[in-house]
Amino acid sequence: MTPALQVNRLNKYFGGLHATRDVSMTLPRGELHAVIGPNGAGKTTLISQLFGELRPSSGQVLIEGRDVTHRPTHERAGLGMARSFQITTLVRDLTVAENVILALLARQGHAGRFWRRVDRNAGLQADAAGALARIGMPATQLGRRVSDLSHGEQRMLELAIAMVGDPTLILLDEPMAGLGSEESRAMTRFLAQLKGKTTVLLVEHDMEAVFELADRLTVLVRGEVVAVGTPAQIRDDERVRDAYLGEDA
Amino acid sequence: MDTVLFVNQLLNGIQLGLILFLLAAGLSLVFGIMDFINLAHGVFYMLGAYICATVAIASGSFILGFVVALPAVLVLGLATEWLIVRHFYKRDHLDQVLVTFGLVLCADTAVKYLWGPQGLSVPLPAWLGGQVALGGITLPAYRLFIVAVAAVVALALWQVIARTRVGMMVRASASNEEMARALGIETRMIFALVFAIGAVLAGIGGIMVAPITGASIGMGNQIVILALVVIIIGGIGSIFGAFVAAIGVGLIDTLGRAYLPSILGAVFSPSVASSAGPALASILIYLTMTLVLVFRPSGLFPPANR
Amino acid sequence: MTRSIPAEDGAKLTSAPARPRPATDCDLVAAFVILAALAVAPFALAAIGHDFWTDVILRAMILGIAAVSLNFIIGLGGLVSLGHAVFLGIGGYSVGILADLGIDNGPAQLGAALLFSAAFAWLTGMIALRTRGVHFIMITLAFAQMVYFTMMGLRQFGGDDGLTINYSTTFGPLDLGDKDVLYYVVLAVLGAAMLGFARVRRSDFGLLLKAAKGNERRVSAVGFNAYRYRLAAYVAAGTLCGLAGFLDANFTGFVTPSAMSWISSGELIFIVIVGGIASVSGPIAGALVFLLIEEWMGGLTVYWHFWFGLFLIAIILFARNGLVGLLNQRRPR
Amino acid sequence: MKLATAFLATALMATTAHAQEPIRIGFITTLTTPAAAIGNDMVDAVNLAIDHVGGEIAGHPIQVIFEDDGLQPELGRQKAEKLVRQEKVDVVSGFIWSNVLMAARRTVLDSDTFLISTNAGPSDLAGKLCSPDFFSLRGQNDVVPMALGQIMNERGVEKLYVMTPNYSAGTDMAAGVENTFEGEVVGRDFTKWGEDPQLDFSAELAKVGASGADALFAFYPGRAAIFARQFEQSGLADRVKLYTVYTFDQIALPTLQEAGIDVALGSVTVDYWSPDIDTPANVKFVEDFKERYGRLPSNYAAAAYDLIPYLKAAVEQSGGDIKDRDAVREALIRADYESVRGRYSLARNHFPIDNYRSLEIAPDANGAWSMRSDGLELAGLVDPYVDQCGNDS
Repeated sequence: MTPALQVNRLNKYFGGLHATRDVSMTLPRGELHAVIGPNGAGKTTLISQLFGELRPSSGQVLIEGRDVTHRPTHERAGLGMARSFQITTLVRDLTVAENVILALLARQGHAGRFWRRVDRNAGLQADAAGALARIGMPATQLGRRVSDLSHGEQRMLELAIAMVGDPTLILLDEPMAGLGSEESRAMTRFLAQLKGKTTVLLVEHDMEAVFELADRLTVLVRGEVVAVGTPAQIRDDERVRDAYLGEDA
Repeated sequence: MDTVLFVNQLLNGIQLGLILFLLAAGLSLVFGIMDFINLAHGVFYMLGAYICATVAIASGSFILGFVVALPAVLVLGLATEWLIVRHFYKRDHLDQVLVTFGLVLCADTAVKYLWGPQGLSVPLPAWLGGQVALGGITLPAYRLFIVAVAAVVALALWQVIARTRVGMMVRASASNEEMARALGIETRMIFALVFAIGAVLAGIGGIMVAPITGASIGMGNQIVILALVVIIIGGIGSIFGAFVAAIGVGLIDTLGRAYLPSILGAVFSPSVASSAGPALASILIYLTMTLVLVFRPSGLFPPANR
Repeated sequence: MTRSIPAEDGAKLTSAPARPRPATDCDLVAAFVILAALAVAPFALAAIGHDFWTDVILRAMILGIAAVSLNFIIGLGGLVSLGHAVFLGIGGYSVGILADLGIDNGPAQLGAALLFSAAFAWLTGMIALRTRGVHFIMITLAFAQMVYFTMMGLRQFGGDDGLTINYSTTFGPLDLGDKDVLYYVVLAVLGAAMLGFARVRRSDFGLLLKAAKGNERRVSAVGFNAYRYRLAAYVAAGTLCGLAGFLDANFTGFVTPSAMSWISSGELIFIVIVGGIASVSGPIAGALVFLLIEEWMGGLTVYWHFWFGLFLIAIILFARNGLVGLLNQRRPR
Repeated sequence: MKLATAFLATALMATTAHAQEPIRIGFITTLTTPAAAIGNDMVDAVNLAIDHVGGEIAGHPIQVIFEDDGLQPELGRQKAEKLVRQEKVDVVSGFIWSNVLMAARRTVLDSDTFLISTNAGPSDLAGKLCSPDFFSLRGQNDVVPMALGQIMNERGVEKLYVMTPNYSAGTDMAAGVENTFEGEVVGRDFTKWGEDPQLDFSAELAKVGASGADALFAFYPGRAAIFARQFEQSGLADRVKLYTVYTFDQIALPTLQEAGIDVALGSVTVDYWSPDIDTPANVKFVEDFKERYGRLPSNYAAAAYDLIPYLKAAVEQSGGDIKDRDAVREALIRADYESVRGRYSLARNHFPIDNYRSLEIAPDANGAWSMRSDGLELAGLVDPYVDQCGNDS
């Protein structure tokens, strides 16, 4: 069976800085794969290359066996890939509903109807409510402006949007950053129920959550993969402990 | 090709380029450091010309006009920054474009009220009015004077920015405002200073051209657009880029005007060629900018820190 | 690391502290009131013997159509074009050049105006829309300047002096040279443009444009290619502005390159902002205020531009949502 | 824009003319921008003329509404619209610029109002677009450079360089000179004009120097000082004789004199009128103008001055009612009045058939720079467009 995501010897240079060094990884379908590493290890840079927002200097990215290395972001999204951002990337001066509907329209394939009123479209509004319900947000939130939401609510909304249309591969960049403990637990529960259904690549600093959720982990240090394995293997890996976990302990 | 003519055209092109540089340098610094689009930059060009002209006509001395106009423009620049411009550093470009558009309207009308609609003609001292023979080629002395003054100003600006403490602070503010503040640099003062220096540079440009083209209302409004083109081509925030692009644009404009009609004349009738030539020279400048924007969006010489 | 991701360039233009959106209700009410007032204005003005003002209002309506078209890209799309007036010129020269060649056939002139505007918008939009922020401002300016200088250099079509149109456009029995006919044709086009704007603003397409203005990364992350939609909006806006140019040429009876100068484009931006960006009634309100102030202040003092400039600065400083914004602020939402 | 209404109901006629409808004249000229000096000269001349005729025409008080065109055709058209629709004037006059006149033309003529240009004379209005209701107070624009070309032949110019701005009047001027000039045209430059005019002519002047020309023809209206200053700086004055039209006029000369740009002296121009013409009407006009305004009038002022006696003669000769348009038109065509230039008649296109005199820039008796006739005169010149005009008379 072709893996959901395969990365072959990816490299990225920013001038003299070698931000991604020969990274290769393979995610079988349904795996929840975590990428961990100290600050500045190049985790976000890696995700941005996987999603097509940054162009790699060399290497290959394959989704379901298709080479998408040179495809733009919106085409990758069309292939069933979704992403949440480390820094919340919602349209702040639109409402919650409008943000969700944008993703719904994308799953329909186009937004070319210039005469149909979005705000009077019962079907779209209902679908938007459904998308919120999946992550446990009440439909009463639909009319609120995104800029009026709390940070935690924005993170949940970001996730709700990423889940619209049931992506086959989802890249989550620190979904728990800045969440309170209650919110973090809700997020963990939500991710846990995705396991086996959706392929997830999770970048996260919350080690408790990572080791609880991940099927396998990749450890990235200074742009380089230093270890890959199950949570148990990683916990016992000398190099990882030296390079990374040791610092935190 | 006539060498005398060509050398003269070259000199004219370089002179236009240097005047453009004087405007573009300030525009580029203000844009690069404060992220502020200043359509009113040409106002200081005009004010420099008018103040110098007024003093020169009253006293009979162009040099005195020059010396008086510089501090006057500096003060006006500081006042503008303090009263209006500083409230717009954090606003979006659209607001900046509009507010400086409003400033241009106010300034042009104020000049009309103060000096009348006619414009002023600036007398030159005799020693600048003549011709200079250089190796068998006669060149207008005043053009050479402009080139010399502008080159000195350009060199001084470069030295100040590259070598002095003030220049270091300016560069620091440009690359990272918060960092600069953390280092104890008073960015508000630096901003005001940069804006005022930009105004003075534009003022020098206006003073230098006044004896050639006279001082007239709105004289800065078109050249400021050309200066914007220059900083886009050169790379926003880059003094060196502005210099190279300004000279390039000056040469394209002057040489294009001089030689395009005869080149076109090979294909078209003389009257079509001579009327289309100058238009084509202007189009070439905008075409250059478009090509730069398409192929090198951050300009030919983008500053390292952006 | 995120800092180095592209597309931050335009961030300042678009994601700066959000301008609060005008409340729809007030905006739409204002739009209907203005259109109704415009419909009866010629009779009312004739009754009190001030028919000259009909001329001013007709001019404002044509500018209003151009401003509505600019509002599609500036208000919905967040793309500040400093070259939009070029389409006024393209529409106008389509009439002028055809009339000069002896073709006063309405459909032919209108077709040429729309076709050339659309084609120019499409060709230049393909290039310009790859840039953002100030680069977009400058590249639209550059394209407009190129056309401006081309028309300046074309002697056979009047060059700098412009082209006088000696014969008005006719559609069968409908003669646009008749000021009364032209008035209601322009009013109809303006009403249609405003209605269109009101619908598009609330549509799928409008949502996408607004989202791309607010956060382009988000739009591509969900799987949209914002470029395609922006290009569509840009072509639509250019074509509508070309139509305004077509009407303007019939109104004034001549076209000059100066209609395409960056000052004209700046005035269009000014009209949109003063009226209220992204609003339905803003462009026509702005155009009316612009011309009425010009007429009124111009009658008081030759130095009226000074006060006009101050007015502009005050609007930008204190009334960021324009006149329509003021209307809404009066009632708490 | 400007509502500077000049009410000139004098006490003298208060008894007779009080009940009379005023004769309303709309006068469009340039009152802002650097060209305002020309417009003001014209306004002053019109006001002087109204005083000279006693403020009335056939017992009707004269009312003039001055409007500013701001140098923009669009504004000129708006002002014409306002004058005919709001002010309901009987005559629209003025017009310095051809493009403004062309823009206002349809508005005025469509509303059955007389259109009398005091300066602008575009070729279309002399030819295919001529109208029975349009009149001009001076010859068509192109006649002036054509006359200058002949003057240059008479003066023995062999190699000529031509420099004009790149707009229709500019290229028309160049074409006019080259049409009649019989020597060799060794070079030609059309410089950028309009909103962003090219004001630095060094490149072109360098070409003039290299071309070996013995004369330079220049047409830089409103830019005389800038052009002359650069001509001086180029050092060409010793080798190249300067010929101009519409450039070194009475508007520009005081400025040139003040700035001490001596190259203007001795340069040659040509016109149908100059302050030194010896008709009684002209002597009165020039003397009174000088006394009231402290300067010499320009040719723009002379034509604007003529408007009032011209109109007065036409209305009074046709029965005293300006609303009787056919009769007034007949009288206007006869042009039976004392113009400052002397008597003249109209061609079929209603442009005057004038004599053109070669004029040298020189100080007058009081030392003020002015124009002095040097004796050369070309009589009865008609423009080449009249054949295309469909007017009956």
